[in-house]
Amino acid sequence: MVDTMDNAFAKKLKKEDVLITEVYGSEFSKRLFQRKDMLFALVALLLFTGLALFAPFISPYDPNANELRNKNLSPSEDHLLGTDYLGRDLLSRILIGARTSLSIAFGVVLISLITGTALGCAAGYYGGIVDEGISRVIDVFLSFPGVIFALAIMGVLGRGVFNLMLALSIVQWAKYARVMRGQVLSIKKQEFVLSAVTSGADDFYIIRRHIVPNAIAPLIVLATIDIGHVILSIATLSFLGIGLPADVPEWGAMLSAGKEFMRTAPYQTIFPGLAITFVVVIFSILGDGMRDILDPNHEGGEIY
Amino acid sequence: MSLLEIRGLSVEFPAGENAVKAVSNVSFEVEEGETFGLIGESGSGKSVIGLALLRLLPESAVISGEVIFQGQNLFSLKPSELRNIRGKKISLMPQNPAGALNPVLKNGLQIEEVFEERRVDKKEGMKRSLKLMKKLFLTDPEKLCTLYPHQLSGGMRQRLIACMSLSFEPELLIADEPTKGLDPEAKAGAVDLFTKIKKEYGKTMLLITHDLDLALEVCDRIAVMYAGEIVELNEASKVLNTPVHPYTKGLISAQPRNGLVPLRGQSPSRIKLPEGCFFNERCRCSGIECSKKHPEIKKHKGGWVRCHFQSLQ
Amino acid sequence: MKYLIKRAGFMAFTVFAVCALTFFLMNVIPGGTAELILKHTLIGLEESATEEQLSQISSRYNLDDPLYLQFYWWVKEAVLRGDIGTSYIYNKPVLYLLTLRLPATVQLAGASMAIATLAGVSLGIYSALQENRISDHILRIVTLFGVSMPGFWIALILIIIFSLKLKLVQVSGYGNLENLILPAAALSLHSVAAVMRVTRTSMLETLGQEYIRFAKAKGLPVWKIISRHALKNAMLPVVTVIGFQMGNLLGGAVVIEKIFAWPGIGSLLVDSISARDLPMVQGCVLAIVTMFLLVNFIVDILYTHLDPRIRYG
Amino acid sequence: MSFPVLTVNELAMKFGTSEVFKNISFSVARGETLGLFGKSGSGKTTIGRCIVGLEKPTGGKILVHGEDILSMGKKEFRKLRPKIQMIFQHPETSLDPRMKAFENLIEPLKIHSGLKQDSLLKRGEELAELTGLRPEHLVRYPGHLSGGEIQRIVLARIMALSPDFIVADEPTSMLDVSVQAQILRLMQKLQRETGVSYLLISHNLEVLRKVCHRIAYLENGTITSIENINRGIKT
Repeated sequence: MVDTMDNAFAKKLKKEDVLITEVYGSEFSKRLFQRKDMLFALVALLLFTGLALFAPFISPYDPNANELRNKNLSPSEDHLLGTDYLGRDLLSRILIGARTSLSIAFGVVLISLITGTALGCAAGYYGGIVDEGISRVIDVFLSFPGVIFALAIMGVLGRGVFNLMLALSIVQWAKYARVMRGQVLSIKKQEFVLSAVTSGADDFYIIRRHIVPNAIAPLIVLATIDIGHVILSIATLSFLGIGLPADVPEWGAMLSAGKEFMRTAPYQTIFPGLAITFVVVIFSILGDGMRDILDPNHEGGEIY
Repeated sequence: MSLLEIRGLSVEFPAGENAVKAVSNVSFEVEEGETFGLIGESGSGKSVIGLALLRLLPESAVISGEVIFQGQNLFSLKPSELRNIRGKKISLMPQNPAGALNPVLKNGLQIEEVFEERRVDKKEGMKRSLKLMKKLFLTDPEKLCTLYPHQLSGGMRQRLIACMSLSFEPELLIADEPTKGLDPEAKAGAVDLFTKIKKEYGKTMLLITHDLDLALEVCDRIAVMYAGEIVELNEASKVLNTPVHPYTKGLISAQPRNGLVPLRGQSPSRIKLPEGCFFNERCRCSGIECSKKHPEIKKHKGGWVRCHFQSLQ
Repeated sequence: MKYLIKRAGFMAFTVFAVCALTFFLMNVIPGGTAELILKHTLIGLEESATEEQLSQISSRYNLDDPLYLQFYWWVKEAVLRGDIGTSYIYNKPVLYLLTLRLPATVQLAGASMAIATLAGVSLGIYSALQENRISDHILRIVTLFGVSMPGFWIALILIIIFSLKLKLVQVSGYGNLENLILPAAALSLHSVAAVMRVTRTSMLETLGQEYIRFAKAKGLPVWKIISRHALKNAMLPVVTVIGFQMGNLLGGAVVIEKIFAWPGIGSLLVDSISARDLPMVQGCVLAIVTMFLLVNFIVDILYTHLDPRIRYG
Repeated sequence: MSFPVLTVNELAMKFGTSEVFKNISFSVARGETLGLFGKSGSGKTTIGRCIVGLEKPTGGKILVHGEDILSMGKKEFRKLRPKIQMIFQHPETSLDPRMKAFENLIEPLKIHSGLKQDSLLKRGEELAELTGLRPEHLVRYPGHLSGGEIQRIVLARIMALSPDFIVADEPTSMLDVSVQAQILRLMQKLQRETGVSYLLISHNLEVLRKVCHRIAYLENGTITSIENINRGIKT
């Protein structure tokens, strides 16, 4: 959409043989291929989501099938990662657990990204009392440390997929809103926005065409890294037994069950944790790479 | 023998697969006691030369050539030897006085530390500095020392930096764009400042600037830079009043008071420099030769010019 | 000073807002509160709870009043008598129970914060100075995993290695320094990595500043440039991040305390949530938020101390 | 009787208790360039911003073709906006970095005219030619353009609205001398061809002397004198 006129113009030039040599705009993919770690992370992520999506078809066992005579088995040819205290195959459960974590995390990040962007944009663009109000709310939400707020909400609402998503989104959105507000505040003062204003463009046009496209990059980076963080939070809550219902296979819950058998079957603790670490590392690399690609001369400062 | 001799200095900055040629094959000499001006527009490479002399460029820069200062090649000195020259024999007045002072340290400390490494008594040194500050039109210098840099105006910061640079009465003072970003009044003040420095300290100065007025006022000789190389070098009044190179001519007549005659086009890309004369595309009197062969710098009427047609100009 | 008063006022406002938010959150289920109180007081008789008993309880605890009035009573009690509710389970004032648990959490979070600051900052500086050398790359990969591993998993792995296999320390316990080692190590690892990252980035950015170049031009030795000019500036963003990390530490402490049976507020919070002891949950949340805000207030004071631009701004 | 393009009457601005400027009065005729000279921090940029409606003055009147824009309704003013345009000091932020130059250039046309793609292309090319831009400039992102090229694009996009009046706030102070001359000459050419009027804000008196018909001197928050530069202009 954004580039339609440009493309039309470039096409016309090409037809008239005015423009042949110079190619612009392919920089995103060019920079992507320059970063090997990023490519590695992308491939790993695709593989992993593929495995998660097709988990029911590839996993060797039914992740929920109890076979008590096979309980607490060590890794072997039959059960690559061993079995848990109910004799369920650990590999199958880790694969199916990936679906839970990834889908909830994507959902939470998407909801927070949209809410945060909208509210942050409103606060930054309109300023005055709107800004004052939204900013105070953001401050209050950001004054809850770590997962504490989510814990309290879950304590009231009780376990459940929907409740978990709601609780984590309530916790997450403020971060996005704050970053977005800062971005908008600096962008709306820039001359290209002012000249759109003096050209007679309305607020909605300016926000849509100028503010959001220029402000969104750091939020995309934040969102990418955040998927990993949300997965960590989900695992933490489930580990404490206040995240998801007991019958949903989830990494944190698996760790929690496995820790009872640390002495005899430590792999039940090790493997789910490795899975979590692996996914979070992938999203960290992706986020870092995105930052370099979207904004090669970003102004230092890590997000977390 | 001249105080400073630069031979075939080239500086490149790697940028992805390419390299930006910031300075290509620059040679000139600065005589003892003179004020030598390097003038050019932004991106002409003049500031890079100043930093290269004291080896202050980032490590990624590829530097070649020689810089002979009092018979020593600065590029082959050990770091400790180089430190003895920096600040003491050669001082740099950086551009952007706002960025050159550390925002979290008091001005006094930043002056004082110049003496720390030189086995000069701090109190003795400070006394000297305070005197110097008064001379450089700074009132109430004792109070200035207890303040932080952000509490000073742009002009005051510049004087403070000048004072730090002159602490040891260096043999060579490199002033990098002293009028950049200053108000018209502060600019006028800078002209006074440098005239005064020149008169009172009488030491050698290398003045890097885009400001022709300042250059004419202060400099004895001038080298004009374009696209990383020197295109004309001569006495200041000659360069500015009877320029030879078409670029110098264009630059001067583009000044508002000289008619505001635009020079067409703009400087060439420094990644892919043209084959012939770098100025060819913008030149009003280029010939066939100019697009094919890169001109060498040649002697002409007591100065040096880099043009195929210098005798016709 | 004015700035600090403003910050303190802001902190008071936030604490109040958090009180309101948690209060309404805890009472969001209409009628639920009375039922909960009943359940806890009539253990074993839940089934026989009658409408009559419910309404009795409702009127005794003013539960029929509109929420804002209930909140008003709550605030009044809290301000006048320091009464922020009574735990259903322990049947004791929440505030009293919190004071019992506070020292353990302060100990754990404090120790982790100290580790995070010391190790994070020194490793970050080292990594920055070794930029792009082998040790820098190794440290960066380690931090990547450090910020990605779940804290409670690290705790479990540490237990497996040091308690179960090597039998060096006990799994749980509270009271002496030895007991603190594993929990603090598990809790701080994430923050060490995070602080290190920021320190490294900030240090590298500072080293590229113009005042660093000017300090070099003054002839200062490298160690002085780093210790005097770079360090203080580089610490500015780090200080903020350390304050922010306190949030992660307090959040992480909840799980770590649970794993190591550490008698702090975190484990109390988890137990209260499982038992649906809402006044206790609210009290724990308030205590943790207040700690977090206090730490950040201190960080703010520190920041103004480090940065004269804010002090005299 | 025809009104001057722009009349500013006793304009005043206060931030809190400090007065930025007061009693600012001048008018600009069609095809005239009025220079506004002042030190940095003298409030000259704020005056310019008030005229194009980016800031609200605390007192006075701004008349465009005799109509007071400060007392106008929002809708009415938006209709008038294309007629009063502004060029800013910093080229590096004057174009949206996420749009290529051509898209930036034709943006005002897209907002105001219901032109179809073909006519948009055509009009865009005309404007580019008018301001001396070459096609290869137009397919680049602003980050790949020089300051001088960007100011040309800014001028082109402003001319798309066929304005009557342009506030030029230090349009060349960030440019090299040789490019500064190019841009100022281009502005003069556009004035000759379209009869547009300029308010040229600058701290460089030499530049103002060279291109303005009259120069207003701003000192201590008020206009102390207006000097006629003899350039044979009929008023």
